Amino acid sequence: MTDEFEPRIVAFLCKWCSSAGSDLAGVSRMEYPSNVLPITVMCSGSVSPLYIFSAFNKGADGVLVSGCHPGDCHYLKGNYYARRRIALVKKLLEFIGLESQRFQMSWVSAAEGKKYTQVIKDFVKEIKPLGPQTKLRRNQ
Amino acid sequence: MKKRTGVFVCHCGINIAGTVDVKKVTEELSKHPGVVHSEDYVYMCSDPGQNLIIDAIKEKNLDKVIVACCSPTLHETTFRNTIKSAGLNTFQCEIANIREQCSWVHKDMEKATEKAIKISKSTVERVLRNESLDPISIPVTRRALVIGGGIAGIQSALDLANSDFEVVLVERSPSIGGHMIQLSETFPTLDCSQCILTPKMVEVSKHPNIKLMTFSEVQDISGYIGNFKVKILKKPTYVDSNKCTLCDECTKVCPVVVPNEFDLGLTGRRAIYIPFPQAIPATYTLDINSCPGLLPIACGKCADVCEPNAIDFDMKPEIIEEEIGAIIVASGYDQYDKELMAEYGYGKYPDVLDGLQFERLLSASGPTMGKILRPSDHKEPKEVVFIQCVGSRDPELHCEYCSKICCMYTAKHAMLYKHHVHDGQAYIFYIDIRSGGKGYEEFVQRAVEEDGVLYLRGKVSKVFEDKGKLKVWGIDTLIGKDIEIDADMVVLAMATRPSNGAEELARKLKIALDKDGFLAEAHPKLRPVESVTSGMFLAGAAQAPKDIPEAVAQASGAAAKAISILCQERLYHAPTVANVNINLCTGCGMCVDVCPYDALSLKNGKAEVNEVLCEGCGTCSATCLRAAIQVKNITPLQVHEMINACLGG
Amino acid sequence: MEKILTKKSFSKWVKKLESYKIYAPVKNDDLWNYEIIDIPESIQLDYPNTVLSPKTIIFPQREIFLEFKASNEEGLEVKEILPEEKPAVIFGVRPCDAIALTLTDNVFKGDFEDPYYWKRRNQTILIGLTCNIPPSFDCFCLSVDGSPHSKDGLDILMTDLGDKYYIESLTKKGNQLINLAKDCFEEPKVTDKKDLEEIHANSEKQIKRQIKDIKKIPKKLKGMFDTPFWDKESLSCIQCGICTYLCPTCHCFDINDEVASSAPLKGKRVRTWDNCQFPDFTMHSSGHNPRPDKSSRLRQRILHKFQYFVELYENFQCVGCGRCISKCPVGIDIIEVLDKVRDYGS
Amino acid sequence: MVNVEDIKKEAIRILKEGKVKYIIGYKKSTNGSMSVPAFIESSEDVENLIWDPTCVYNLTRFLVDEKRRKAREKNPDERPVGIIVKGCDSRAIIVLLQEKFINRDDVYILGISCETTGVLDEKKLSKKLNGKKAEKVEYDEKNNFAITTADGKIKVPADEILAERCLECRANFPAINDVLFGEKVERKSDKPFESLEKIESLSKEKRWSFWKEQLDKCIRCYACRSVCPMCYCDECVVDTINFAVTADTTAEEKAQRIKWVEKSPATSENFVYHLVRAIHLAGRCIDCGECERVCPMDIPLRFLNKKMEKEAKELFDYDAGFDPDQPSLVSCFKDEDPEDFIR
Repeated sequence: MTDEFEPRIVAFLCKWCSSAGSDLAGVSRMEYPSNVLPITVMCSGSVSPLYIFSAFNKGADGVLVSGCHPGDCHYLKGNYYARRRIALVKKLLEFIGLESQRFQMSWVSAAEGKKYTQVIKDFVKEIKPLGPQTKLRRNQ
Repeated sequence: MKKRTGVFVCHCGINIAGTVDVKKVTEELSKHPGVVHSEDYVYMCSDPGQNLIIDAIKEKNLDKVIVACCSPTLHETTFRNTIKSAGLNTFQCEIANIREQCSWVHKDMEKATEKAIKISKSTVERVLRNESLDPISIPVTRRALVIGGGIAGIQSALDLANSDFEVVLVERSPSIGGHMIQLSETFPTLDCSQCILTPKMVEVSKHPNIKLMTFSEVQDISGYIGNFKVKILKKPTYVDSNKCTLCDECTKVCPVVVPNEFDLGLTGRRAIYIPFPQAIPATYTLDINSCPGLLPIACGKCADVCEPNAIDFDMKPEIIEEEIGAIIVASGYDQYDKELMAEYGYGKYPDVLDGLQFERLLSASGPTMGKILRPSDHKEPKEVVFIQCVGSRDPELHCEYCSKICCMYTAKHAMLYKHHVHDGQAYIFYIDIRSGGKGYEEFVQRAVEEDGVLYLRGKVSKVFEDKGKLKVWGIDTLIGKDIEIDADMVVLAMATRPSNGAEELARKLKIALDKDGFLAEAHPKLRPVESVTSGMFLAGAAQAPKDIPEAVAQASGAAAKAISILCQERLYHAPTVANVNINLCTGCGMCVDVCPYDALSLKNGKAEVNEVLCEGCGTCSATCLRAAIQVKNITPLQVHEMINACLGG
Repeated sequence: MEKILTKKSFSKWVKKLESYKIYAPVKNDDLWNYEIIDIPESIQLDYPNTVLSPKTIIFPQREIFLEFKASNEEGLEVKEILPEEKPAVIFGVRPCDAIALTLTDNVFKGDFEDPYYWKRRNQTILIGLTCNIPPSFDCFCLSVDGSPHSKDGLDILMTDLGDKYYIESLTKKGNQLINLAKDCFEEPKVTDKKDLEEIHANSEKQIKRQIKDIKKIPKKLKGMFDTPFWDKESLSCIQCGICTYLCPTCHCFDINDEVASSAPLKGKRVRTWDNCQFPDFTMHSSGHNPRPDKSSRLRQRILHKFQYFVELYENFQCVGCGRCISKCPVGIDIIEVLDKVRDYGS
Repeated sequence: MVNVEDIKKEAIRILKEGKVKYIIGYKKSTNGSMSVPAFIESSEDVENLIWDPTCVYNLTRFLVDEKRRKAREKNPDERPVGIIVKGCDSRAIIVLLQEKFINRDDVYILGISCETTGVLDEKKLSKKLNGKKAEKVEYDEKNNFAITTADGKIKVPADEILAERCLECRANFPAINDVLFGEKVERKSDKPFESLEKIESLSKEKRWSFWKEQLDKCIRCYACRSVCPMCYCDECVVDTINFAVTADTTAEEKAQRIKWVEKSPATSENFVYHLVRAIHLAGRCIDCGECERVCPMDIPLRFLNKKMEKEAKELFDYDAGFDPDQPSLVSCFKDEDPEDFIR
């Protein structure tokens, strides 16, 4: 192991687009950092703010929520509700002084393996300089 | 009761084992609470691999299983059936995706292994809390609805009907036939479009299993796969088709003339009309929008001359309700709006035509009886310029996509033009020529070699009138020279776009559209004829631009898919649906608001789930402030524990 | 021992106590609370009451009992965590809060001696400050056997005589502290003594609020368990935890295992304050809740303080600091409630 | 200026006519100037009713109690409860209606218009009187408050001791009521989110240290939750055990209780608690300011909710508590909702 800080990112991926997109990245053997721990949910609309707070609370250095592009939602409109909810959560976290880079949302379709790879690369690149997330982390 | 989970780690040859230390994963997982068995094997999905699982379940009497292997989209079903054969409920198996989401995307063995362990642990945490569930069984109404009476709809309807299922075929215009019936001859064989289509149309009208509803529109759809309830609006034609003898007396007396849709305005028609001679059903329709008026009857001449009293001004719109098991959507296409193509003078100059208008000119039954004459002065055009990709492949200004059929029909147009006007010259401006398809490339070559069609690679910048000629400014990118042609006629291969009203229809059906407004298929490769809503299928150009053979093929595919539903006694629906804790529910109704499937409702102050409608998306559970609703087997508790496991907790 | 300490030399004295953890009231925004002091000069003793009593120092809201983790051999590795070994001095303790600690002592000793509580209790020296003027409008210490200059539970009582403090050392611990800095102190003159008595006498007159015939209340309460009285009194209660968390005598706690990781198992066992006004306080896992509503919870609070505790330890479990009155979000006034209790049915 | 006698008249009428089972209003406290909630059951008690600048409480919170009580009763009195509400409080009723927690005919609303003034901030008041005790605070003409202390009566410009929320008020008269006291006068508040700016303008790290210092004070007495009319969940995320347990709840189900937040008052846990509260109140908080008022540790909780209120307004043009028929903020969306933050 290098002593370089390796952020731990929890990624909530919707089953139909983003998770499929990450599968495509795999099938196409696109390499990206291993810092992301994917949790596949049915729809980005099912990601409760509690999941996000809890992930930070349990020590995540970053949290990603990724869903289908507007209009592409397998469930027609789940991602629109997600978009609203996540916007509020993001504003709130920034308001209490959490680095905005630590919480991000992306649209990744089943065909966008490349984009998924890019999103992860950027995410890791952006939060490495921030160091570990200790603000909301439960100190055990 | 203590949980007994078995963990099975797949090498997938070196696909996984190449970058993930499978042995370490196996060993680490064996220490995880709730895990009583952990082993690895080179190919878990192989028969011996599956047998390992079955044996372990029996020997260690496991009640839960995770398989760490490839994406669940591939082998989840395989392994769920495996444990089923060993007597476990299928939902007691979960897949940890350590290939697509791990071994294939990482190089560093140590890190990849660490990640694979976390993914597997979190999957264990999930399966530990999985309920055993049985599929929800629902009855099937063994009738199909086909929306759209074009070639695709006709094909689907006939396939279904001939397999002995009742079909309701809904067409919004007065006759079936769609765009194909407007065409002259079809590439690459140049057989007459009407000659090959009309037999099918007649078969539809005569078929005992087909209930044909023309001049009708789907108004509302409720229910779910196997059990749709469809409201169809039957617009009044004011003509009783049973009485009408097609004597055509009415049109002679009708004082109104309006552009004829069938000829795309190249000819006129009366307010009372039959779209075209071979129309099915063979009857007249009174177009209320152009008729002087019925309330009060302003004219009534048609009725006066109608011998059989077929005309009934009191005809009212009807709402007809049908019970349906499966739906095929074949709503077809329309041409790109000419208003958006001002630079080519379409709509401004009478001799700038679109593809379909030119088809009519070519058609023996067309306005000119198959002669190529300029609409403006009925002279024979000697120089005709065909422009491809009008509105297509133009992400900046128009449609990003390729309309696919234009290359071929333009070649056909040019060829047929030459067959009519031997001393004429046809020019074709193109970007690329896409002639993939059986006999297509040969067809294009024929146009060039035998009929001397002049292909110019490049785009036309402007078309304008100049001394009675249509000046066409373009550029030939091959020789890099500007080109100016004085044409007698210009034919635009307009982009193909979803038919008017497709969006509204999609909303009614609750099926998704793609970014271009075509109906979205469930999977671009593996489920090309299914919509995202189960029980609804796609056929023809409604899903993407298609030529006739493709449309017919997809139509038959959709029919087959529909049959696979209709032929069953009962259907089974995934039981991973939302579930309400009525002790916590306060009946605020937020879940009802967000449910995309109207699966939720309030029953005496508490939310209630219609398990058959619910697709388990979980948006309700994220919305609920009281944590009173959650989706089975992906509950907040499970996610909470997965987060924990992912973060080494 | 009795001494005089000029205000100038006060900080000199405190400097001499570097071997101790020093606590004193500190003002943040408009809020006074006890905090650890690094700069002796920063200590101010002209403060109204602190929001939280010194209870929080002796009996912190969160206390780690032990750490556990799965060991290589089967079973758990358990490590007890005791409060750190460091004597402490708390300045500016209000006499009522000191009495409160003597009451709480009763609870943590007896058949079982709570090591965590006593470790802190024994290594902490309480230096009181006479309330020349009441720190709160709602003080009623006189009604509950207290006084603004009570010495109970204190090691030293300081009384502000204007430019100097009158120091009354009441225990060995107290004497030790003074002996650490003999030269800071002077012998009291007769006049000082006179001033002291005056101020003490005067301080009692300043207490405006009181409960008459409080002695009658315990007996009266015995008969009131099943009366509609509590429903009425609790109508405006919102069931928050302010009254009990701020109360210097309330001492209920909960013990939880805070699991950091389930595989390998690792975590802490912690004690946190708990609160009889919370619905989950008496909730059984069966779903049955013996105190199902706020009226039964308000009743519990009153009965515990003015009946049960009296029966057990011959003392009210209330020192009249008035915190629960001043800070109640809906103005529930324990004095008013007790007055009504006293006059109930007569 | 609203005359309390008018309120009393109406109160007596509806009690005498048996229109309501009781009236929730304000009466004088026994320990000073501030008012306390009053539950008036008979026309005789009506004389206790008061209306003055100390009537800060949002009484709608007690409608939650009332609903629970009613649920427990065998054959409950179905008559409505009379309740005195200010403009802000009325918005709470609208949200409760929107969430179908109460029905319109469960309440008889005696609305009071604050007109151009409002209610006071107790902390500002005691600062103003530096420690002196107010015996009485009254509305005076020209938006002054008349304050009576031991040494006489003084006049203070209302704005100096008005509650923050009143200075930023967007609903100075009840949008919904059965009878209205006072005038429906315009109360211009061009900067409804002004107080937020002093935190928003801070740097990220400053914001963090501000909130850390504030939330570290939290002793988890849950007064903020308990006083909030919108915090009516049977089980709160911070509760460690199930409340909604019935005879047929299995041990399995009880074990399902998720410990999102530890009981320990640690930075991380306090943050999660208050973040969850803020997000759950997004689009529901109507800025009655009660959470902040009751906090014994003076945590400026209102800012958290105010921030959400601001974002709801600016991102989604959503206002809570004005229309009982609109869907909740997070149970609807617009196609044009902003997504510039999404990759």
